[in-house]
Amino acid sequence: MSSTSAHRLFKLFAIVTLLTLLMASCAPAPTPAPAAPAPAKAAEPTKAPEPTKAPEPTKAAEPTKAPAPAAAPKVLIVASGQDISNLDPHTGDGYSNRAMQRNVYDALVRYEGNPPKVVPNLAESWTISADGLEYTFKLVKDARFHDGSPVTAEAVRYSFNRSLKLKKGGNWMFASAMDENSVSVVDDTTVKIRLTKPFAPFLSVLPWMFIVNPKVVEANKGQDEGQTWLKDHEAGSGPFVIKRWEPGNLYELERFPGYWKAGGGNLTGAIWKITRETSSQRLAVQKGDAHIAVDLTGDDMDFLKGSPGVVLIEEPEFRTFSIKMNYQNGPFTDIALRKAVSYAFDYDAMLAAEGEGHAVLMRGPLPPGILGADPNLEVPRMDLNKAKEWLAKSKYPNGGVKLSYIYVSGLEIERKFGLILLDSLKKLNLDLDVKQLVWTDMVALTKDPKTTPDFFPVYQTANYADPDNIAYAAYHGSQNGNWSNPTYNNPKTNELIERGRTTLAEAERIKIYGEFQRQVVEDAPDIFGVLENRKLAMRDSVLNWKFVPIASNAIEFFPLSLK
Amino acid sequence: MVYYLLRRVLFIIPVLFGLTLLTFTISHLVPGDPVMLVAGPQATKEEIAALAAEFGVDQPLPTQYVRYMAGLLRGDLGRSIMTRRQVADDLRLFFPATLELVLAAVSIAVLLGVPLGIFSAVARDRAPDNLIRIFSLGSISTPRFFLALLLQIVFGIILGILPLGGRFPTLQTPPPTVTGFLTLDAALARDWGALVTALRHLTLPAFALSLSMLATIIRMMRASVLEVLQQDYVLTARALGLPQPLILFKYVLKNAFISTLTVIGLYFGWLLGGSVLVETVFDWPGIGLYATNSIIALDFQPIMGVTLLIGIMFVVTNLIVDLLYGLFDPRIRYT
Amino acid sequence: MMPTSDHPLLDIRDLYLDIQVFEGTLHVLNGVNLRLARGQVMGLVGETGCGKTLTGLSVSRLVATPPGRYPRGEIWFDGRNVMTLSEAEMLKLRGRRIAMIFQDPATNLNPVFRISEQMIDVALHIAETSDDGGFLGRRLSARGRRQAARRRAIALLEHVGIEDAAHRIDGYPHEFSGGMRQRVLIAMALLGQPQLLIADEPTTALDVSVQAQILRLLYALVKEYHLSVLLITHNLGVVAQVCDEVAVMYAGNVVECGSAHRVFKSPAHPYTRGLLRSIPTPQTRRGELMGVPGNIPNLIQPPPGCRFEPRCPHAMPICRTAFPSAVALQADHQVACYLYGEGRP
Amino acid sequence: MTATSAVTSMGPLAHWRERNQSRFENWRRGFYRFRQSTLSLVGLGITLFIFLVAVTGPLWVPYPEDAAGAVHVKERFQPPTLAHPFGTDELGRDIFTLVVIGARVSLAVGVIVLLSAVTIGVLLGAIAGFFGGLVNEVIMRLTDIFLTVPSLILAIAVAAALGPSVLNMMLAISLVWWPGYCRLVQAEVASRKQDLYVQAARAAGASQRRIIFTHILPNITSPIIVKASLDMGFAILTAAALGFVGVGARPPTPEWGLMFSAARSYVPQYWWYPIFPGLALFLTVFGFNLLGDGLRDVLDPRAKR
Amino acid sequence: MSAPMPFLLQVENLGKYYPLRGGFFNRPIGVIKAVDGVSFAIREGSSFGLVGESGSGKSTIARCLLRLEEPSFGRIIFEGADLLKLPAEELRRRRADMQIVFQDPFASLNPRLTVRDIIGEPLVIHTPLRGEALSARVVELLEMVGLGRQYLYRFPHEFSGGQRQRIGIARAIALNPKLIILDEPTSALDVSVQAQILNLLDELQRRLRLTYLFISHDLGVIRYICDRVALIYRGKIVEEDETERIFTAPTAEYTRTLLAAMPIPDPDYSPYRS
Repeated sequence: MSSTSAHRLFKLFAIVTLLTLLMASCAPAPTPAPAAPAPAKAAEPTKAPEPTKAPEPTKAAEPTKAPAPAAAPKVLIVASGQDISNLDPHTGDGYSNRAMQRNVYDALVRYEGNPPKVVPNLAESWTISADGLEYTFKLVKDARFHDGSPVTAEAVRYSFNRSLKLKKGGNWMFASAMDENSVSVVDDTTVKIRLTKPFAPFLSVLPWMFIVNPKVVEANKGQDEGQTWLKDHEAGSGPFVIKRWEPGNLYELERFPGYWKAGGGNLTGAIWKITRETSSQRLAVQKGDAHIAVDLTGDDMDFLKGSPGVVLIEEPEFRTFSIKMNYQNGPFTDIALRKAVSYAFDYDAMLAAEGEGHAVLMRGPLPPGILGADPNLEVPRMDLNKAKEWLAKSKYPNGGVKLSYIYVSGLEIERKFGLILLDSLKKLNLDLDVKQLVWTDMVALTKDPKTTPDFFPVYQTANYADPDNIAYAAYHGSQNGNWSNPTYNNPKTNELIERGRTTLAEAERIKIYGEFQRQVVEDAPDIFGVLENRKLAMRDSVLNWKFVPIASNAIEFFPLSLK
Repeated sequence: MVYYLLRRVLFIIPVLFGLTLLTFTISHLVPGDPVMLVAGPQATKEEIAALAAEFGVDQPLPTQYVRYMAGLLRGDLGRSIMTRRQVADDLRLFFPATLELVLAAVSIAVLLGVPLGIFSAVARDRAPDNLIRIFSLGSISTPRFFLALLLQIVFGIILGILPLGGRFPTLQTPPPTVTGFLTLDAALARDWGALVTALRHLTLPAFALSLSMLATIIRMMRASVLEVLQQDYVLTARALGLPQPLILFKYVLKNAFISTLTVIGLYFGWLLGGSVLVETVFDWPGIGLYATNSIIALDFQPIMGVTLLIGIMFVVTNLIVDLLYGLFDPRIRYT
Repeated sequence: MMPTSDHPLLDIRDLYLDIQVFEGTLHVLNGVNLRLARGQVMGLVGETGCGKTLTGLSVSRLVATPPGRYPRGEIWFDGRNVMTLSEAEMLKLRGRRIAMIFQDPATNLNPVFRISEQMIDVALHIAETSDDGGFLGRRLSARGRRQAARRRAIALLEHVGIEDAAHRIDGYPHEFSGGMRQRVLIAMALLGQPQLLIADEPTTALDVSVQAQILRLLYALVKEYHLSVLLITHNLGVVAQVCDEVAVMYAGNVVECGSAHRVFKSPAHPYTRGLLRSIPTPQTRRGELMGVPGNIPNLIQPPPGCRFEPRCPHAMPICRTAFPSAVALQADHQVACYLYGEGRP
Repeated sequence: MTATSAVTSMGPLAHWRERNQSRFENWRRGFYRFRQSTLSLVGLGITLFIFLVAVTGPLWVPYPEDAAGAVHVKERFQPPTLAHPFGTDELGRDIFTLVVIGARVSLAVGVIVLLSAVTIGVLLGAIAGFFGGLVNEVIMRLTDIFLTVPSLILAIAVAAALGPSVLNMMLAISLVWWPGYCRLVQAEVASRKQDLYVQAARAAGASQRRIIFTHILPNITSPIIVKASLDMGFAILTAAALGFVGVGARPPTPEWGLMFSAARSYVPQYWWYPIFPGLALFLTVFGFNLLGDGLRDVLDPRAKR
Repeated sequence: MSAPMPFLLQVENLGKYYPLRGGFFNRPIGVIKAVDGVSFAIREGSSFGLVGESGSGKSTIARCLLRLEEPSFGRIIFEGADLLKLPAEELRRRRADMQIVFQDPFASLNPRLTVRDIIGEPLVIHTPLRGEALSARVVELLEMVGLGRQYLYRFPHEFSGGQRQRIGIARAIALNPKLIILDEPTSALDVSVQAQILNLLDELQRRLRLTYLFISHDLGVIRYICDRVALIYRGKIVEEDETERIFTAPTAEYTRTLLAAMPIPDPDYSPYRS
């Protein structure tokens, strides 16, 4: 070697380069290398015999053995694309928030079964007065909040009044039938609710009314009734408490050891893992990185078919999709044009776009299977002759109009429907401007019929298993200016809806809703779309899971077990 | 030197001020109304008004800006309308992830790019040089999201040797947070298993992010080495009998690296902003993902926060690069 | 040190060099012949592009090949043909036996390293490639070797006239003036106690007053160390003042060489004469300056025969046939021109 | 005057040829140098090919209606066959058709973004560099601010704010693209201003206009052309990134980034869906980069290989 | 000897100071006196030499004369008018009478312009000549500097250094100026070419009755071409006199040093060989 310093420099360079290459090509190589016990599965905890590591369940013994020992904690991972923005049960909405709320809080009653039934929870029993206005709930005696204080009638009253005061979240479901005096404490374990007017589906909305611990809320009340604090803290009595809270990434719950209710599964905790792409969720379940994926598309389900260790759950659920037409402004004030479009739309393509067997076509405004839904309703199906007939009767017999369709940014399926609509309208010589917009902006547009687009695609989820949910939100004129029903307003329909929600007798209601459906189809305010199945994929290690067709992606962890 | 530093810092202020003005203007060009999102579908007019007041968006724009700047001086970046959290808190939470990713990418690019660039220059116009040229031009031409997806498919799905995304396995408890860098934290905690795990998660995203920078550094380094090799002092060194390796790896390297330093500084800033696509594909919980989500929701406080943060990082990095010049190049005097 | 001293130290024989450029092949050296005796200072003069620098670089084998190519020629240095030596063997010659300094002292020192660093590296390398360890002797520790090298560098700097060298050696090149930098470069070149110093336009970038100082220093060192020097320059005045011998190059050929006195007093080649008459001297009156008409030839397609022929006032038909071989006018004066010797018509 | 008669006695064509002979010679040499590099020629080939495809595509694509938004849901996700060389997408559209027509969008975005960025950048940069002083300070600080902002995020934000559409996307990208040119031109103009031939023109009494347009700008076109040809690829990539994030082109515009973003959900099963738009994007950008790299070798003497 | 010619150019107490900036606010903390109160005068038809080493301020004087730099103080009287007080339009007109040839023939010609455009530029600016007439005048100028019409449409890079300097000279004489400032016009050239250029300058001076301000560091060249010489050192003139007087009987120490350092191509005059 000519020069030692040059040589040294060269060597240093060689080493650095090599190291980099190693790092880049990475440390993985889970394959042999018996000396280095690289983790074979991502979900497997690290080893290394470190006595200090407390939460580490695996015990080092033989580092070569991969799978977790029997005593391992049972933590369920749910992959979801929707972040958890608000844990406050009285303001936080949306399925992801609800999922967390459901597991750290309890409500008076729960949903169970398919079709869903309201069953006791904090309330062990209840009575309803004959006029349907007064509900008396008997609470379980030993229910305790996480700080050990009992769940009392006062806590129930406090919770209802907090919700009524804040007027946020799920409050709209019962607010029209209650005021601040509605709830009264009879004794520690008895609470009475007196409605201001009859409200048939009252019991069905109660599973979403969670009871908070007044002591804790008062202690953290701040300036805003504790809204800020409760956003990422809890004051519940539910089976789980918060362990990790990493916004945008993951939310971990762990089992509350002193839960008042006996039984349940063997879960020691659960993680709500934000996985934005549905394809990533699919892969996570496939690879075992997650136990349950909740936002899958029909294609994802098809891809997963036959994957070892994966169980696919696909069930119809009360979630309608329809494309609303602007009833009050623009070309669609013309019923003939609405009809023409209804007949021109390629329903089969829409169904096909969902993938084979992942959805059914809607028959009118109500989801099939819900109380009063008429399976024999005559609804438009693609029929170009009829479409052209209607078009000829309209103000635009030769088409030539440019219509607008606005869908939610990033919502793939709505984009597809838009493109199908565009293709269908071409046959009537109608043009379509397909535009995506953030949901916020879409909502803003619906405030005024003048800004509401000609076509407005909307999903309507049933929060409670009652036709009133859909009918009132989506077709009652009072909702005009809201995204759920921006423009449709027919006094006759309104009257039917109001009658439906205040009538208590079931048979009578079925009749009312039958008439309601016929009226809506007659008015043709929507292209009635599809009822998508709920699509969940699950590892076969998840046990005791039962499908309930209400918010089935907001999973209750308590009954579940992991193999 | 101190004067220089102080003056440079003073010069930064108008730039940052302009930056806030720019981002503020653009975020308020947004036609939509973010308050609607928070208020929820069933909100009444009064509720919306109350919320608007809460966030201050009912004020005229100049007032909003003054308020924002006043908050900024107190370290208050405002609140995200969507998550209702303090933007500063969010940034604290997400920024380390991005910084770790970017630093890893920059390290890969520098540690691989510098030797490859030298090699390319030495092998000028011969087969290895042409191969490296094709590689680097190809790398610059590959869309990041395409590359990220390819890497995911090959290493994550087909070979299955690297994780598909995320920073750390969901089930495992990450090492205690000290620096916010999982790799460093793991090393500090002497949790070698966690370190390996964190590195495994870091590999694909960092590589996907680094490739275009790697390519640029190779090209820069090649050009500078070729240029330096033309310099008289290299001829003198050779004429006085110094061997080629010593000349190349000591004398030429330092000179050539100085011109590459600018690129490293610039890229550092660009990668912070450019991590958006990689973070999206790899579900990397950093500010890029945070920014995209905020932009999609037209939630402007976080957008401003992220932009400002990256802007500051960019300015600071370039300041550091300038100072590093002084370290490498004694001709530069800071007065 | 084997060969007898009656061999010239440097003997360039019929050296040809082609350089491939974008436009074609430049025939830059066209059979250069040059002999430099021990202890002599030879001035290699010529104008831009005549190949004098490339001749100097060729001696140290510093012309990159490619794009360069030596179709023919030998360069004998101290009894060995350097054209046949390997790069490893050349490394032992460069710096130690043949040292070079170049034109612009501002660009010939690496601006980002301390003078000490650059000098110590050269010194260490030279010593390490010596069979006996050079001035380092058998010193083993790296630290000790560096310190010895440093001491040597400081001593040389002082010798070339840099005051306070022990401190200034840790300065950077930009902290030195042009003349001082050239002194540093000279000190660096002397680190290996070379036999041959090739100085390529060492004073061209300097002001005349500084040039005089550097020339004085060079001259003193040459005599002190008994160096042979090949001084490459375009400045005939410099050559006249410091050189024992002179070789005049034109377009890749040495057209005239000999003792400085003879060449300046009785230039034989038309080009040399033209050159000397181009320089205004105190005796030159307005309008008497002659110059050499025309331009230097295109080296891709050089004139056949004598390359000066197109500009030559005495051009003859024979000049277009082949390059004339050198004719000795005196023992110490040769010229390559058809006006002299047997080729004379 | 012999010279005058020589000039006037020449025919106009010969005169024109004489005047431009040296210019042609320069071009010929430039092209010769360019031709020396195989990679540059490949780049030119790819670029010409993409332009050709973009221009003629509508004439020969097998399913032109698909690019306009026709759907054939029953034929969704057909793997590549003769009928559908690149397969079909989630709505049964022919991916080959969409990719071919997509070239038009990408090229249009690239060209228009560069044109506007170069126009703004050269204008501001020349003003700043030439006049110096306060004007320079104001313009360059503004440029600094724009350079400080993370360009991709800014482009995404602007595009999101304006609402997705190809036009808005171009606007958004142009807005973040000009500062690079402004800085380049400013530096070049400021240094050209010191050049001796500009001094000579000043000494001759040339007006500022004349100095800028005759002496400075023609001498900085090379770096601008080089930067523009290298930037073309990046502008296309940025447009695709915007499409990918969902703030760029809007359906049914067949834009590659948008297609890729939709396709991402269907890997690895329907691999052909993302691969072809991705490859098209890569090929186009690669072509421009090879071309730009070759042009730099020819036009930028400092980067001589 | 006829009666002395009148002064064409008088420079009186010319100074150019550059601020030296420093400190926190980069405020001027001193001045660099590049030119510090220089006075000299040039007679019509004569050659005046300005000699100095690098950094002595000689080029700054040239730039000040042409108003490429604003002098800090002093008067420049050209044909009786103080250039520093002239209105812009008048100055522009006067410029036609005062031209410059730069040192570096490679940088002083716009590489994008043809010879016709380069030499024709002063004509376009100051005269109504256009088209064929312009070409004819340019050809005429080319021939005056020893080039031919075949070069009319060539670009600078196609020429050798000497040829480029000829083009530069052609540009300078295009407007028939009275004064030409020659800023080291030959120092970038080889001696054989330098001689050609010096001869050309000599010839043009006689033919066009030009006045030269010849700036150089080369004493030999100055001695050859100049009638009067001023030596400038650190912004100040240290000695000024008839050329022969300076070279034969220098008074200033600096002049003597400079003369002693001047290498003469004669082996008999070596200061080094003992």
